[in-house]
Amino acid sequence: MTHAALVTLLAPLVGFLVLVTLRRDASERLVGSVATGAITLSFLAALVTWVGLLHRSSREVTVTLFGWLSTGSLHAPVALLVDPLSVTMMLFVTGVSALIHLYSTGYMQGERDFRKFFAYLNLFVFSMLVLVMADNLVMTFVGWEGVGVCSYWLVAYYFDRDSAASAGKKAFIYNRVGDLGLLIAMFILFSHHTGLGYLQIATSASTHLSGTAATWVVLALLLGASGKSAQIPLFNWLPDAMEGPTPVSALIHAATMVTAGVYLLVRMAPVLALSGSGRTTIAVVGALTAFVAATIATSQKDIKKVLAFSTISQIGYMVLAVGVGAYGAAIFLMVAHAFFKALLFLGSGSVIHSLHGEQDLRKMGALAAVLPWTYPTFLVGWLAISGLPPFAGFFAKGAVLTGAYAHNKTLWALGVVTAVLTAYYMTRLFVLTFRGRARYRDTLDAEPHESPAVMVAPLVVLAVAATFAGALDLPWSHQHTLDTFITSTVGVSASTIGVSGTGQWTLALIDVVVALLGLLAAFSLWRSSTARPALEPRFLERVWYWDDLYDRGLGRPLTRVAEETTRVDDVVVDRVVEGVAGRVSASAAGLKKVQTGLVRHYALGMTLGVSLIVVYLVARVG
Amino acid sequence: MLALTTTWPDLLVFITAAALIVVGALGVISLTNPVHSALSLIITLFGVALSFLEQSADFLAAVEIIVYAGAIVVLILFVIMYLGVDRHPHDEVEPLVGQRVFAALGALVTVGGIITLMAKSHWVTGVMSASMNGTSLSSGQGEITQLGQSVFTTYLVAFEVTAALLIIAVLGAVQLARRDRESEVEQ
Amino acid sequence: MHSSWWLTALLLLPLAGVLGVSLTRSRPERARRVALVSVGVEFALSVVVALLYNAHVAQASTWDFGVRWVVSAPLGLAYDVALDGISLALVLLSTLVALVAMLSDRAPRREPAYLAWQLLALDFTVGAFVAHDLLLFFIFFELVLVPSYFMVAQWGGPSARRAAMKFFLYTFVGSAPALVAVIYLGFLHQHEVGGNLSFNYSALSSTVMTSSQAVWIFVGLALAFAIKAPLWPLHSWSPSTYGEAPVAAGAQLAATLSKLGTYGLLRFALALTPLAVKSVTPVVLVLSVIAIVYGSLVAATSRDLRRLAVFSSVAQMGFITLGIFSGSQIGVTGAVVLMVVHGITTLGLFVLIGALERRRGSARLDDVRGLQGAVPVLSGFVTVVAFATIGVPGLGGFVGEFLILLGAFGVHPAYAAVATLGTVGAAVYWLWAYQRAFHGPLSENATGMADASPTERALLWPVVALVVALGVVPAPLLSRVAPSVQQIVAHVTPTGVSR
Amino acid sequence: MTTLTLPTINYLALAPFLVMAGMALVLLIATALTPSRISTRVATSAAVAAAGSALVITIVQGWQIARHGAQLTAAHSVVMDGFSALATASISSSLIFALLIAHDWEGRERFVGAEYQMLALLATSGAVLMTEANDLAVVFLGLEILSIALYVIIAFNRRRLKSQESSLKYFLLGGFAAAVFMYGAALVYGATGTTNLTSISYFLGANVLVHPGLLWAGGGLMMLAFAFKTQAVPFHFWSPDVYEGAPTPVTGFHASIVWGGAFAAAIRVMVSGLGTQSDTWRPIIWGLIVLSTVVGALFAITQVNAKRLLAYSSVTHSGFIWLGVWAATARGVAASVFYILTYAPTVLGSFAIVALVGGVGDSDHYLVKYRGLARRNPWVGGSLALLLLSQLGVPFTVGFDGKFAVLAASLDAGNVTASVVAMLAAAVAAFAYLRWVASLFAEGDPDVAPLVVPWASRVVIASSVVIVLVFGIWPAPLTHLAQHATLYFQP
Amino acid sequence: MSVPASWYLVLAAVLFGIGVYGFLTKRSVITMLMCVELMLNAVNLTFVTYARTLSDISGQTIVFFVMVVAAAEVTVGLGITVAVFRRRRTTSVDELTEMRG
Repeated sequence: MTHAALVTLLAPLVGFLVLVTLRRDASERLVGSVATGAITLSFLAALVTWVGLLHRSSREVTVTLFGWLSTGSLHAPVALLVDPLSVTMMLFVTGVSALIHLYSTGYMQGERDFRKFFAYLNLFVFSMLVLVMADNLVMTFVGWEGVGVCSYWLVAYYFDRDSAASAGKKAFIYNRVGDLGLLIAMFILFSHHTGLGYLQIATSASTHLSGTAATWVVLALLLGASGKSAQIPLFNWLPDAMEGPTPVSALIHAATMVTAGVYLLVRMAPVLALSGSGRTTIAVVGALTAFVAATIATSQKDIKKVLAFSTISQIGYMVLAVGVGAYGAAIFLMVAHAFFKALLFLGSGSVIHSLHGEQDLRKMGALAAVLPWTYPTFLVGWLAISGLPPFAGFFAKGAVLTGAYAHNKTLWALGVVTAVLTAYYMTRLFVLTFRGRARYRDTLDAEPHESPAVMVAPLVVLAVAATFAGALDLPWSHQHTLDTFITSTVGVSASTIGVSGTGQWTLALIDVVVALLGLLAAFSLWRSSTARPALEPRFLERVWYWDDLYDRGLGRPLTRVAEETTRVDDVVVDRVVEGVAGRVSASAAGLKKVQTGLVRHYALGMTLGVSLIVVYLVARVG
Repeated sequence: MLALTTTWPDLLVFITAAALIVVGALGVISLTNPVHSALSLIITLFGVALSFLEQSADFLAAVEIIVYAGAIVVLILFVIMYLGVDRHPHDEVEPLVGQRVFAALGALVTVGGIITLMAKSHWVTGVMSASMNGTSLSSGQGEITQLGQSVFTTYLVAFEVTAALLIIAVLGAVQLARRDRESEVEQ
Repeated sequence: MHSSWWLTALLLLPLAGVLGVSLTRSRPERARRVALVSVGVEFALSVVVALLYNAHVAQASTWDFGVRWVVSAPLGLAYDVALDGISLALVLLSTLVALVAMLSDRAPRREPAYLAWQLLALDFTVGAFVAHDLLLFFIFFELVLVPSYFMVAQWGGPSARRAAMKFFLYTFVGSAPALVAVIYLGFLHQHEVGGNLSFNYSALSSTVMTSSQAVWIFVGLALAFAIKAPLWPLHSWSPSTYGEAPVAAGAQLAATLSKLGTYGLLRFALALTPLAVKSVTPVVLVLSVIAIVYGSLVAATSRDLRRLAVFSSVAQMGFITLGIFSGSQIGVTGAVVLMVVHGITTLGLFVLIGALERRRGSARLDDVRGLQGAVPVLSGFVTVVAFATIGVPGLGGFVGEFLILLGAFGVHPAYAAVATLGTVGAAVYWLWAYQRAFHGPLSENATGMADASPTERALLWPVVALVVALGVVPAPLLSRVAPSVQQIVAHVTPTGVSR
Repeated sequence: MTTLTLPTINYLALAPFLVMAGMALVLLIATALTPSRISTRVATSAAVAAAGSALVITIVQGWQIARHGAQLTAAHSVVMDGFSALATASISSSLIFALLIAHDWEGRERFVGAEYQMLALLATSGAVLMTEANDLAVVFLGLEILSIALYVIIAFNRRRLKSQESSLKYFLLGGFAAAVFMYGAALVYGATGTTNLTSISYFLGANVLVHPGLLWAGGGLMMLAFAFKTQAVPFHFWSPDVYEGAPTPVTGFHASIVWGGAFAAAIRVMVSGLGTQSDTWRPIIWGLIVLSTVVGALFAITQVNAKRLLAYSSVTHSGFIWLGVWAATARGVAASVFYILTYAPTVLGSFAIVALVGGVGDSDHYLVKYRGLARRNPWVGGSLALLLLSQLGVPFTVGFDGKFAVLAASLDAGNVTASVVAMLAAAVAAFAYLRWVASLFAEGDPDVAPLVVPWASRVVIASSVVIVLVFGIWPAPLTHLAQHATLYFQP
Repeated sequence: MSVPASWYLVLAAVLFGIGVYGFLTKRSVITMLMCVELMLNAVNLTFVTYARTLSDISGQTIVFFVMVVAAAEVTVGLGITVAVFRRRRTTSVDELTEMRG
């Protein structure tokens, strides 16, 4: 089993190394096979690991590879922690990744730097696996940053487009700000002698951490999570990240990387348990993000932007779940979301592909007819995210909302409103894309066509997954398969949440009703129209002026500060030195006049010198 | 105090010597014609010789007249005449701003300070016995004998090395005053 | 305990190289071969020494290869060399930097002389690092100025002369009080124990002094070291010097010579004046934090890779001094690691600057776009250097920065927290700079530019490999450095912040 | 009838003086007896031989001193101790250098005859006398022999007006200083009853002067003469003008031979004679140190003339040597002696090159002439660079060791402020040297022909470079010697 | 008994002061030379006075040497003056300012 875990981790790395060392003119088929093969292998190994873990009595297996950062009292080895949580993550990360790799071999056909793309992609998967499989925070941080770097490269993949380059940079820097949180959290933990290994923290947190310290750690972690998982206040890099190729959006910016923050929070559940106020903050941030992002998603014109805000909103749900202690629900939604959001992104990729790169919803319409495979699979995704049974989204979202309801009614209400909005904007997207008039004919000369099989196949697989993933964690009779599985890690079970059976049925009904509400509203509003300014206020289109706020409040002032500092450096710091030097030479030049060449002046100088000596002596003698 | 220790003739000699010295010195620095200055210097030298005599340094008094007044000043006078600079009396306006004020200040402070220091020390703090092998200035012996003894014992080396000094003087005078045969080109 | 001849050989070899170069100076190509051979052998030798080095030579000490040989007793001059983990790391760095720098740079004229100066700079740097004697260290520390001056002044850019002069005078002024402090400390020791004047490191470190004496000695020494590092706000010589220096000289200056400053701060200024630590630490920490923020801010506006290197270094030096004065073993260890990593990345950066300048005549970033399209491999190298500076885990920079911040946070949480911001700063200025020149549509003046030549690749791949290796398996470095650091930390804070 | 008992004289003590003065006399007689002028080659050879013999004699002296200890001779007016022997050795070897430089110079200027050599020998004999003088009268005579001979050779080049002008300036100020010195000596005589330094120190050791004013006034006035000869500020004014005006070979005299004598006498008078009063005169020297180092450095950086620059540079260096005198300890004396010992060849080597660059006429010494020298004459340029770097105080040159030694001595005696000031001033002065060094390596005028370096200059330059480097890296022999250069009497 | 030594010492000091002042204010080289002679005479007077006070002949002997030195100095000094005068036709020191700074 440990070997399988190792293979899971290393297969992508080997894939990356092979791709890097491949000849520059290697065929796309070879490159694609290597990359996809590596990830597939990884997925299979993950399966083996999972099975192996199921057959173990101990649900926490540590695999230490070698000592890494060990000095003084710090011991951060390169070690893997295979437990239910990490196995769950491994499985869906490698699974979704494998599908997206396969899809990409079709999508990226003929692109420049094909090999580099897959190398980055493999490296990304490796980093993501490091993140989820690490046995300690420092190593998690390695993966954490690694996915950030890969994200930077992949977002800025079309580097000759300024917008892509800027987006990549923006993504990295926002993440970096979040990373501060993770770093600080590590520092606080370490300075309280909890150690940085997860198992260590789990055992020692309650004794070593005071409530205040725990709150600080939780807040710092939340900052880290909000950077990586695009939550308020650091969410606005994710829409820009859509500048990357669509498979990248699907993999990194929907399914895997952006959920790392949620994973981290769940991972740190033992610390979260120590801080009630910290968890409340998390819940509020999650609920707010879910709501805000959903409102924005209702007014976006770019198909990928809608999906991006949808992702933010869905992750908001996950964070909300973490905040209310429904860790199982969070992971459940994460997995389910990975399926249907990847499906939606890949579907949108297929749409964009068919329209030769067109992403504007207003220039689509009536694609249902020309995309026989994409259309039904997308339909599944749409229904899943809208929260209609029996699709996965219904169960997952239901679990989250149930948790929220038990914890805080206000947050639950916000979640329900968000659910309406979700159904609304997704339906709008769906309608504008596949229904109505074929508006693409106005701008596009060529005829749209369905994508090749390599792209379609993953869509089908994901559609199936999105349909049946709900079975992972069915609430009835308190089955909660997934939740039970990871309870050993998080220490909190869904069965302890305390909503009665009737209550759960009622809540589920409400979910269905609100989803239908949003769905029908969108249908009626958008079936015949492409522009409804009243429903797309500038305020929402401009993302609540969030970017402008940062730009005015932070970006520009900082730029000015930097420029001023530069000026200070040129003018003051250097001038001080030059000034001293100048003063020295000026005084030297002034002194030069003393040397008049007149011997009588010289003699006078000497005489005055003697006078001084004599005066000193007189003074001394008293 | 003064009346008790000093006889009138001595006082008279001192006053005369002091007058000669100061007047002569003031003449040197105030007269514009170098020739006059040189002559004034001779007055000072006579005053100094007189005070030497008064302080029982008879031989030195003689040397002072013969060597200083007789040789050195004559040499100076000779050069003044030779160069003819007496015909170009210097302008009495001091061209250097503040030179005189500061010169006076420097001289006054220095001399005043030295006098203060001397006075604080009761004018003399040494004792004769300090000299390891100095010859005492006893009244019975001739001063010249003692001087001779001192020169050839305590100051034997000093005396001998004056020879080097004199060689330099000769050599220097010859070297400096010699005219170059080749044309003098300023480089 | 190993024979001291290893170190003596390390010191003599470059000198032999200088001799060889001067004998063959009429045939520049041959002179170059001689120089390369000697610096190559020097590097190999330093690797051998590193392998031989035994971190626990005796129970009491981590010093190895030691010998003391008094040159002039009245002056207290002695040939006193020894290695511990910290100096070992820096000696290795110096020889590596010298080798790569020399390979990467060709002088357009009078190359033999240039090579000879490089060898001398290497020799003096190594001398300073192996000196186990305050005075000997100071001598080498000062001596390094001479080759640096000549390299910059004679082979540098258009206003190199002025820059070199400024550099020389700035550092020279700084070391004037340092010499006084050195001697003063020597006498404190002599008056205490009697015997001859001695500046032996071990002897001096047990000198008894009052805390005000300690502070004065510290200030005297630290000024010189801070200028060399350069620590904010004493960095103002570096923009012009790094801006004008030829590539090899710039690499040596920025990568290794600057480490003389931080090394001196750690080894001498800090370790010899434990009583001063309490009162000077806040000052140094404030300066370090300012340096980090300030360096990042100015670097963010730089339109030139050289200037970026300068202010990036200012910020990195801030991290290093933060680590040194963190009072924590982890922090100090991190500082030493970062010294090494900064040396390597700076070396890579200067090689890249050289590569760009060979192609474009300048390392400016604002008059060219989309270089990544034209020179993808070079761009890749730039990215690696950038990420190492940013502190991306898996690369060496992270190890250093992380240890520094981790160590410092335990003792001085506020300073460490602000310093952590610097890790964002590095991302900001590097990515900005990268985007400016390497992203975007390919500009006309960059089309047709040749990508990395085989030589350049051969020079840069080892740099990348080292940066990665230090990030992934830092243990060989840590295990050698940590015992030595522990000794210093234990000496400076006897009550022991052993974290 | 009184009998005259001549004092016993240890001729070994006086031998260096006698050899030099004697050779001067021989040359004088030879000049008088031979019909044609003596050739420069003969004159130089003879003078170098004399200087060389003096050097050898000092070795014998040192050997004697090591075996029998230091001794007084000639009625205690002359002392032979390690200090005098080493100082004399320094002066004698400096003379050899100076004579060799002058040899080439005389060739260029087409001077014939032995006048220069005679005067140089005589001047040097005065300096030698100062090193071993144990009586204020002998100090004074040594000083005057040195000075008066110098006046003449500074004015030696009759074709250069500057030469004579500077001689006249030096003469006037020198006469003034000599008079002040002698007045000081008179006051000391009145204060102690003797002019013999040993007697003075015995007297002061045996008697506590309740009213030391007279003694102090005497000491203070005498200090002027020492400060004057050693170019300490504010008594340095003559030096740049004289350095610029004097024939270049003579310029080299100042910071080597003159300093040898003047510092030796200063140390002997201040430490040996008036050592008990060190608390009083230390502040004066402190002032000299601070002023000399700072003012010298400030003036040096604005100079455009190589010789003037070196003049101000030596003003700064003088301040450093005074640091050792300030300490007034055995360490201080040794440090100052070491400094003089090493600075002399440095400065002589520099002037050898300056003389060469000055060329025929010896008049154009502007720094612009040095542009590209290291390119045209790599060895000469490199040597000059090294000598300048040594003066700057770069390690592994004697300049660093010297600075280090005096700083150590001064700090050992507790003089922190002046030490720091001096070091900072040295850093300022570094600019002057560095600018010069930079121009050496700059792109020069391609039309300028490389220098032709005659053998004598070659010897001087090579030896000075060797000394600077070898003793820079390995100062032990010299520090050892300096350590043994103890004064006969030191309180 | 003679007048107190202090009188002569003050007299000598005054003479010395006059010499100094003259040296600083006269422009003719020859007059300056004479001022130096005044100073030296003050020195001599002091020596002789102390010789009498201390009853020690040394003071007088030294005067002897001072005179020799004075003679040599004057000889050489006048030699230089003559040499300069030949070229510059002046004995004013104020005109000797070719070197400065």
